[in-house]
Amino acid sequence: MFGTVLIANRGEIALRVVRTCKEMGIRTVAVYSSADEDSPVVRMADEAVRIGPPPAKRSYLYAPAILQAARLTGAEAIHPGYGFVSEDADFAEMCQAEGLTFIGPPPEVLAMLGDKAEALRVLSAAGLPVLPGTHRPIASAGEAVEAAAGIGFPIIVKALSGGGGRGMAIAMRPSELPEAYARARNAARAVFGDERVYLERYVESARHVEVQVLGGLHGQVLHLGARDCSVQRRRQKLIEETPVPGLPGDVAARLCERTVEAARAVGYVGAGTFEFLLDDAGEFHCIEVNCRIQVEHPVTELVTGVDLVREQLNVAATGAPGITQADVRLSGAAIECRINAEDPARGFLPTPGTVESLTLPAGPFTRVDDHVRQGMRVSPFYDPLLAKVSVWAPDREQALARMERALSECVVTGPGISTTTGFLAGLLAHPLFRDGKHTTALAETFDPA
Amino acid sequence: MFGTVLIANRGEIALRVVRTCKEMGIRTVAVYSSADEDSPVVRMADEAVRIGPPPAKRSYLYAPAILQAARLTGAEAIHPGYGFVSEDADFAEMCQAEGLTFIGPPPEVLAMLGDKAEALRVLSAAGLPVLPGTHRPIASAGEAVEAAAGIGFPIIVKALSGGGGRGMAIAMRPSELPEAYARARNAARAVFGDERVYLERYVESARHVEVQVLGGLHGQVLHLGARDCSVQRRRQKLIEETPVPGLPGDVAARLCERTVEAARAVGYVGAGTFEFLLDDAGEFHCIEVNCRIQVEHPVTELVTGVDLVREQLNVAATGAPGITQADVRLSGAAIECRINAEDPARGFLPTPGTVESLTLPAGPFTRVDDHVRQGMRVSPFYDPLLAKVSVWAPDREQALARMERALSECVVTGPGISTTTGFLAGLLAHPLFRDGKHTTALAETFDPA
Amino acid sequence: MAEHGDLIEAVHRHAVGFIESIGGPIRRLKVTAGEVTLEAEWADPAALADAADRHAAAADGATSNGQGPDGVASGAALVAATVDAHGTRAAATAASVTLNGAAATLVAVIPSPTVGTFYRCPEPGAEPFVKEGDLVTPGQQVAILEAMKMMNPIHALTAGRITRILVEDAAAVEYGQALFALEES
Amino acid sequence: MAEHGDLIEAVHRHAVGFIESIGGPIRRLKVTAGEVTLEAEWADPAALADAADRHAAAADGATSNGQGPDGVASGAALVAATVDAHGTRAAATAASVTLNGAAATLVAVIPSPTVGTFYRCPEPGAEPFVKEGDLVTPGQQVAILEAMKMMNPIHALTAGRITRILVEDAAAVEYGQALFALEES
Repeated sequence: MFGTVLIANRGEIALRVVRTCKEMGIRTVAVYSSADEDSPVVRMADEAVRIGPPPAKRSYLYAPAILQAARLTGAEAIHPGYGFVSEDADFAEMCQAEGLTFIGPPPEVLAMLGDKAEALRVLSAAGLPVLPGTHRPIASAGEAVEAAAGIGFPIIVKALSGGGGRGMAIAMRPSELPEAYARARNAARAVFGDERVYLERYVESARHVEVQVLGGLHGQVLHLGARDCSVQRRRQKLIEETPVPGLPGDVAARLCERTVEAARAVGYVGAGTFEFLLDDAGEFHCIEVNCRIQVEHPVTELVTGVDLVREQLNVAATGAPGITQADVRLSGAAIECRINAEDPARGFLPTPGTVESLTLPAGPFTRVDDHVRQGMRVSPFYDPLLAKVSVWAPDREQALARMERALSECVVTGPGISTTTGFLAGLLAHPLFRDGKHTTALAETFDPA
Repeated sequence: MFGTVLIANRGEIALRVVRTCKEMGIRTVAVYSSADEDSPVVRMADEAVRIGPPPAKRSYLYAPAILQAARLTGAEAIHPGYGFVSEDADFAEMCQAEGLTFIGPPPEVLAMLGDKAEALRVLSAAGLPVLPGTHRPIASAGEAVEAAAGIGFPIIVKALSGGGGRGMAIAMRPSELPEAYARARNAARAVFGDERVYLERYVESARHVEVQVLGGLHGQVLHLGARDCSVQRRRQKLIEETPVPGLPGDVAARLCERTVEAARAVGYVGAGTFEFLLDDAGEFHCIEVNCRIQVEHPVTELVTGVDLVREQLNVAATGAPGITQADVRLSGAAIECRINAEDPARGFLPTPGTVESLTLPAGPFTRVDDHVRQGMRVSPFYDPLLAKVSVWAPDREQALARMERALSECVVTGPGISTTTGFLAGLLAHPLFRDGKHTTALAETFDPA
Repeated sequence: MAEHGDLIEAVHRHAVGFIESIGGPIRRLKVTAGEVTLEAEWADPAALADAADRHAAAADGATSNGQGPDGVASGAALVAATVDAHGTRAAATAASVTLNGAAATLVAVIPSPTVGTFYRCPEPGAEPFVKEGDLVTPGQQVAILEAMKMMNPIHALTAGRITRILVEDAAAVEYGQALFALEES
Repeated sequence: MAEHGDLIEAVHRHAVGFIESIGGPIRRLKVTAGEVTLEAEWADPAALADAADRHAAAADGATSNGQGPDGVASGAALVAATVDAHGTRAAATAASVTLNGAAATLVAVIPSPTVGTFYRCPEPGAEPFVKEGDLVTPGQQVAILEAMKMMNPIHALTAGRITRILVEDAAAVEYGQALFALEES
C-alpha cells in the first residue's frame, strides 16, 4: 500500500478520502487554495500545501502546482476525488510522467470515455443499449438536419467534451434543430473550449439509474448494485438512493451483470459509474460513464458495507480490489440528501457566507459526510455542498422516515446563508417520490411553497 | 402503536429515543430539569415539560412530577431510557395504576431481577451458571464467616439492591471478611437505603460479556448476539464491542441460546441484557440482568441493522417484537467509545462547564449519539457522558483503525472541560486490547501518560 | 407613587415581557423610564444548584411564615426562585425600577413548585383567592396546584401587591413557571 | 530615523511574528511603541477574490516594471498580496509603525507565486541575489523559485529595503508564502 497519498480536491470528498487513508495508515497530503485555509482537511491531513488563489483554474485545476506539491511532500499517489482533475486524461498522464500513481482509470480509458460520442460507440459495441444518435461530431446545422432523420425527435444536441448537463440544447421538432445546434455549439465552446457537438434522441420522461462498478487491472470487474438518482435539478442530483425503487430484483441484477461485462470489455479500472436512462417503456439506455468516485457513493457503502475509497486505493496499489463479487451482499435501503448552501426561493442562488451555527444530524443509522465547521466561511468559489446526509434502514419506507427525521435536525445559519434542507424535505414528502414513481422532471418543477 | 410517548430521561438516550419515535410517527414529550433547559431534546420533542430543579431526586427520579406531566400531555406510554426510573418496579407499577404503559419489563420481573440475590437464585434455577454465593441476605459478620466456608475466597460482599458497582467490598482472605462485610453494609445503606448484603465468589481476572435479548409478552424471546464490555473503570464501561473478541462463534451461539431459554423461563419482556463474567478457565458466570436499553446498544444495532428502541416500542405496543430470530443476522464488527467530560489526569474528576467548541466525528461507517451543542453547559448534576462514538467495519481490526480515526476528530473544548478521548485512544492502542486478551483489570490500571 | 401608577404598571409589563422573551439565566433587570435604559444581569450558573434546591424545598414545604423547612428566609427563597429561573421563558426574577428619582421597587414572582394544574379558586364558582391589585402577606394562600389528584396550596412567600396573574385558571403549569407577579412592599 | 533603527527592527519582528501567530484575513496592523498599542484590521472577504487573482496574475507574469499582465500597478499587486494573505500564517500584510512622532513606514513582503523550491542564489556557490539590508528596485530579481523543473525568477514588486529573508535557501515554499519582508521607501 502507498506510504503517502496526496488528495487533489477539497470539501467533503477531500475529508472523506483522508478519513479512509488514516484508517489504512496512509500518510495524507492535502492541497488547498487560499479560500480554503480554514477547511478542516487542512488540519486533519498529515501535511497541507497551499497551491494557489481561490479560483479553481489557478489551484484545484492547476496541475503544475498539484504535481509540485506531490513532489515536495514525497507523495506516491494522487486521489483526485470527483470533479476538478478527476477525469482529466492529461492530468493522469502527467502523473504517470512524474512517476505518481493516479488513483483512477488509466489515461487511455479516461480519454476514450471522456469523449462522449466515442464513449457511446464503444459502450454500444460492448453490448450496452444506447440511444439513437450520431455518436460523432456534427460539422454544420445542415448535417444536423440530415442526421436527425435517422434519429427521430425530440433530439438533444450535446457537447462532445460535455458533462454536468452543460453545453446541451433540445430540439422538440425539426424546425428547432438549427437554433438548438447553434446554441449547444456556443455553449460548448464557452464552457469546454471545444465546440464539437453531436446529436442524440432526447428522452423527456425518464428515471436516472446508475450501476457502481469496481475494476482491477486484470479484468476483474464487479458491481455493487444500482442507484436511483432521478431527483435532479438542472441535471444536478439532489437525492440518491439504493436499491432502485420499483425495479424488480432480477431486472436490476441483469442490468448490473451486463454493465460488468461492458466494463470488462472497455478495460475499466478502479471505481466507476455507468449511467442509464430508464424510459417509460422500461428500456435502459446507457448515456455515459463517470470515471471516478461519485458524490452519492455513501448509499452504496451503506447497503454493501464496502468502503469504496478503500477499494480505490487497493486497486491503485495492488491492481486488484480487496473484495470479490461474492463479498458484495446488498442489504436494506439507503438514501442520501445533499445539503447545499443555495436559496430555493431565489432560483437556487448560491448563498456563501460565514456559518454562525451548525447542527448536522446524528443518531441511529445516520451518516454525515461533512466539511463545514461553525465559524467557517462557505466560499463563493466552489460548489455549494455543505454536507451529505445519508441514512440506512431495512426498507425504503423506514429509510424515508429516517431521512425526514435526520433533515429535521439540520440547522445551518449565518448572515445570508440559506440551505436546500426544506426543499429536500418537501421532495421527500412528495407522493410521486414516496411511491417511487418520480422521474427527472420531479425536482425541476417542484415548488415546496 | 402509541400516539404519544413521554421520555422520562435526559441526555443522549432521551434524544436517541425521540429520534426513533419521530421516525415511527409517534408524538414525543420530553421532561427536563431546570439544569437541562438548553438541551436539544427540549426543542426536538413535540412537547417539553420542566418537572423540577437540577437534583435528580427532585426531577428525573421524582415520579409524581413525571406522571403528572404524562397526564397533562396525554402521553400513553413512558420510555424510561437507562438509569433513573428505568428499572424501578414501583415506578412501573405507578404507571400501570395511572393507565400508562411502562416501556420495559412488568413490575414483577423488575422486582425479581432487581433483588440481586433473588435474581441469582432464579437465573440459576433457569439453567444459567452463577458464581457460588449465598444468594440471600447475610444478617451478621458471623453468619458471613460461616457462609464463606462453602464459597471459597476471594469473596465479594454485594448490596442486595446494588448496581453500577456501588455498595461492594472484597475480602481476599477470611481475616478481611468481617471488615469487608461492615464496609459493604454501610455503603449499601448510604447509597441504596437498604443495608442488606450477600456474599459471592470474587473473580479477579475476567472478561465482561453480555447477551442482548428481546422478549415478547407470549414467550417469544430472541437474542441479538453478545457484546464485550471488559474495558471498565470502577465498573463503569468505557469501550464496548461486538462480537466478543476471541470467542469462537459456536461458543457465543451456545451462550446466546442458553440465555434465551433462561430469559423465557423468567418471563422476560422487552429489551434486556444478561451480564456474564468469562473467567480465565473459559467458564461463564451470570452476574445480573439489566432490565432496560443499555448505553452500549448501538454496537448491537450496527451489526444487526435492528433499531432496538423501535423494538422496545413494538413490544410495549403490540406485545411482540417486529422481528424474529431468523431476521437477526450478525455482520461485521462494531465498537463504541463513551466520550465523558472527565479528567483522567485527576482521577476522572467530572469537568462540567460550557462547551465553547465542539466537533464530533463523522464520515464512513461512523455513528454518533450526541446531545451536547456548542455553547451548551455540561451540567454537574448528571453523568458526564458527552457523546457516544460508534463505528462499524467488516472485521475488528478495521473497526479499531476506524475508531482511532474517529476519536482523532473529536474536539470538545471549554473552560475547565476535559474529556476521556485521549485516554480511550490510549486504551485502543494497548497491545492487550488490540489482541483482545484484556480483562476488566486493563482500564483500572492503565495510565496513558 | 400614586401618580406613577400607570407608568409602574407599564414598566412591570415590559419587564415581565422582556423576561418572557429572553432565555438565559437572567438574575437582575433594570429598566429606567427616563432615558430609556434597560440593564440585565445574568445569574452565576454555579449558584444555580443549591439555590434551586433551597427554593424548591422552600416552595414545597412553604409554611405560613414563608420559611422553607431548612429555615431559608423568604428572601432567600425568592432569590432561589430567581436564580433557578435559568433559561426559562416565564420565570422568576427581580427588577429594580427607577422612575426619575422615585424609590426603587422590587418585582417578584410566585413560581409553581411542581408540575400540575393551576386553580385560582378554592372550588368551582367560588371567589378567587386573590385578584390583581390585592395586597398579600407572607404565607397567605393565593392558589391551588393540583398534582397527582392532590390539592397543594400555593402561598405568597413575601408581602406585596399582586400586579399580574400570569396563568389562566385551570391551566397546566410546569415546575418553576411564574404564576403571579407581585410588587414587594 | 537612524537612531530608531533597532526599535524599528524590533517592531518589524513583532509585527511579522504577530502576523505569523494569527490566522484570519488580517489587512492592516498598527503597532504603537509608545503606549504599547497594537491594532489589527481584518480583510473584507469579498475583496479577497479578484484581488487574489489580480495578485496571482501580477505575480506570475511579473515584469521588470512590476506590472501584472492586466496592467495592475505594483501597489495594487501588493494590496492583493495583502488581502490574499487571508488566513495564512506567514503571509503578506502592511503595518504602519508609529514611533513617538516618527513618520509611518510601510512594511511589505514578497510572496511566493506558486508551490516550489526557493533559491537565494543564481547557482550553487554564487552570491545571493539580495541580502538583508539591501535596497531593491521594482522588478529587481531577488530569488529563484523552482517549480516543475523550471526556474522562475522572483522579482521585487516595489522599491524598498530588504529587512528580513523569511525562508531558508533551498526550502520548499507554498503559494502565497512570504519570502522577503521589506520596508518600502
